[in-house]
Amino acid sequence: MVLDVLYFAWLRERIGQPRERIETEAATVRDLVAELAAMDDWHAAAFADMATVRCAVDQKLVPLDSPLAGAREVAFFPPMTGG
Amino acid sequence: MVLDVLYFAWLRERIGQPRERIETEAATVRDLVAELAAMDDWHAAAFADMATVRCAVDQKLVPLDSPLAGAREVAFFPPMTGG
Amino acid sequence: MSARVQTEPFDLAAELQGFGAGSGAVVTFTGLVRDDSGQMQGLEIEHYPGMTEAALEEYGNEAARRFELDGWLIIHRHGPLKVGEPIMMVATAARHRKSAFEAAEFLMDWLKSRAPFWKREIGPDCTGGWVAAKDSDEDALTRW
Amino acid sequence: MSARVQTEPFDLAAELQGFGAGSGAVVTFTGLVRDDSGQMQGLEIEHYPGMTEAALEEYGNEAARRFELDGWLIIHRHGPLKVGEPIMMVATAARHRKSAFEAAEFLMDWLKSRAPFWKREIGPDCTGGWVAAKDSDEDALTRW
Repeated sequence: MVLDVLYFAWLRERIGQPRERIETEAATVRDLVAELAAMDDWHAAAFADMATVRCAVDQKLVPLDSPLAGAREVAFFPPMTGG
Repeated sequence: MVLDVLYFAWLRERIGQPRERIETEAATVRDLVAELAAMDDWHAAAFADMATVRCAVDQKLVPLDSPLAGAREVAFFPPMTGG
Repeated sequence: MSARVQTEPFDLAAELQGFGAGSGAVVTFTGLVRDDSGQMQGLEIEHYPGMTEAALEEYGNEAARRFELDGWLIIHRHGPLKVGEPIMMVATAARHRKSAFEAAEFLMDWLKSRAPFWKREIGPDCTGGWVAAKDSDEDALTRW
Repeated sequence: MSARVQTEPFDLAAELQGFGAGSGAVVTFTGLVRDDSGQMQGLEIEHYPGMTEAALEEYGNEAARRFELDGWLIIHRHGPLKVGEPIMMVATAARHRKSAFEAAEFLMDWLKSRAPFWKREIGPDCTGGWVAAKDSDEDALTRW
């Protein structure tokens, strides 16, 4: 499956780009994170502390153990600070 | 002692005037109410149900058993409905 | 940090010019004349001149102290008001949203049953009755 | 009943024109850029285009349903903002004050930790760090 993976705030800064297209067979968000973290030091740094990473699949907030089947867009970002 | 007695809302309407000057030796608000209620039918009607009457002495909300010593202005009115 | 009682309408925007400068959170409440029955022309609001201003000032200062406000404003109208017109407003400014919200609710709860205002409904034939105080408004005070 | 995400400032007064018509109670919250350190130039706010608008719309509709609102409005800015500028606002209109207050607080609690915005502080040398999420903001959600 082909996924658009988006990064925001300091995840974007650590990875050095706001988005990338990934070919993956990851079953869950957590599997995808493992693949991404293994790509290079920048990705590894971004995903080093998963307690501070939040995720949205197709623009809905989801837990890290959520399945990826049918997903087209996955976003990673720190806890939100709106308002 | 001479008191300015003020009436608001339906107490004013029942008594037929917004204020009057009263010569009294009443020791408490409740004593004053007894004197006023005895004056005529209009005053009696205004003070018929004291559960719905509130009082301020010198522009401070007070309970009916408050003393009147030193008071100059006493106001009677229904429960407030501001806001 | 001011309280006003007036017959004229007020302009929320103009009142808020510069209000809350330096603060992080501004909360406003505006009360409007509502016609539930479809039969009401408006309200007539009576108040106790002298006591009203002092009471609003006192509640405003009490809110400022309790909730560490950077600013507060209370405006309450009296006289005849048409359906849809604003009756009153409060505004509170504080560092954080929780204080600003709490202070505005505190002020509203006090105004509802401790500020010397009385509302009379004006019906289609220009008559109408005094609005009765609500037990729920009295109860709301117990939380502060 | 609308949510907007924009870089431009907003005018509270203009936004509230006609808002809450027929309602009895209107509550507004405005969040402003606050400089606690005396060293901050402003904030840079990043968001997630597409998801942001959908999330604000969803929270607004949820608030309308829960609190029986007559109207709601959410405006949130992104991009660079100077100290003292408004960041965002919510407005709620309901028959009674309790619903209007609760709905505004509900929306703020959700916006603070569930809407995809991220704040970065701009310091005197134009550098600065991302604002950390507060546990108290996360905790505030548990009451709803």
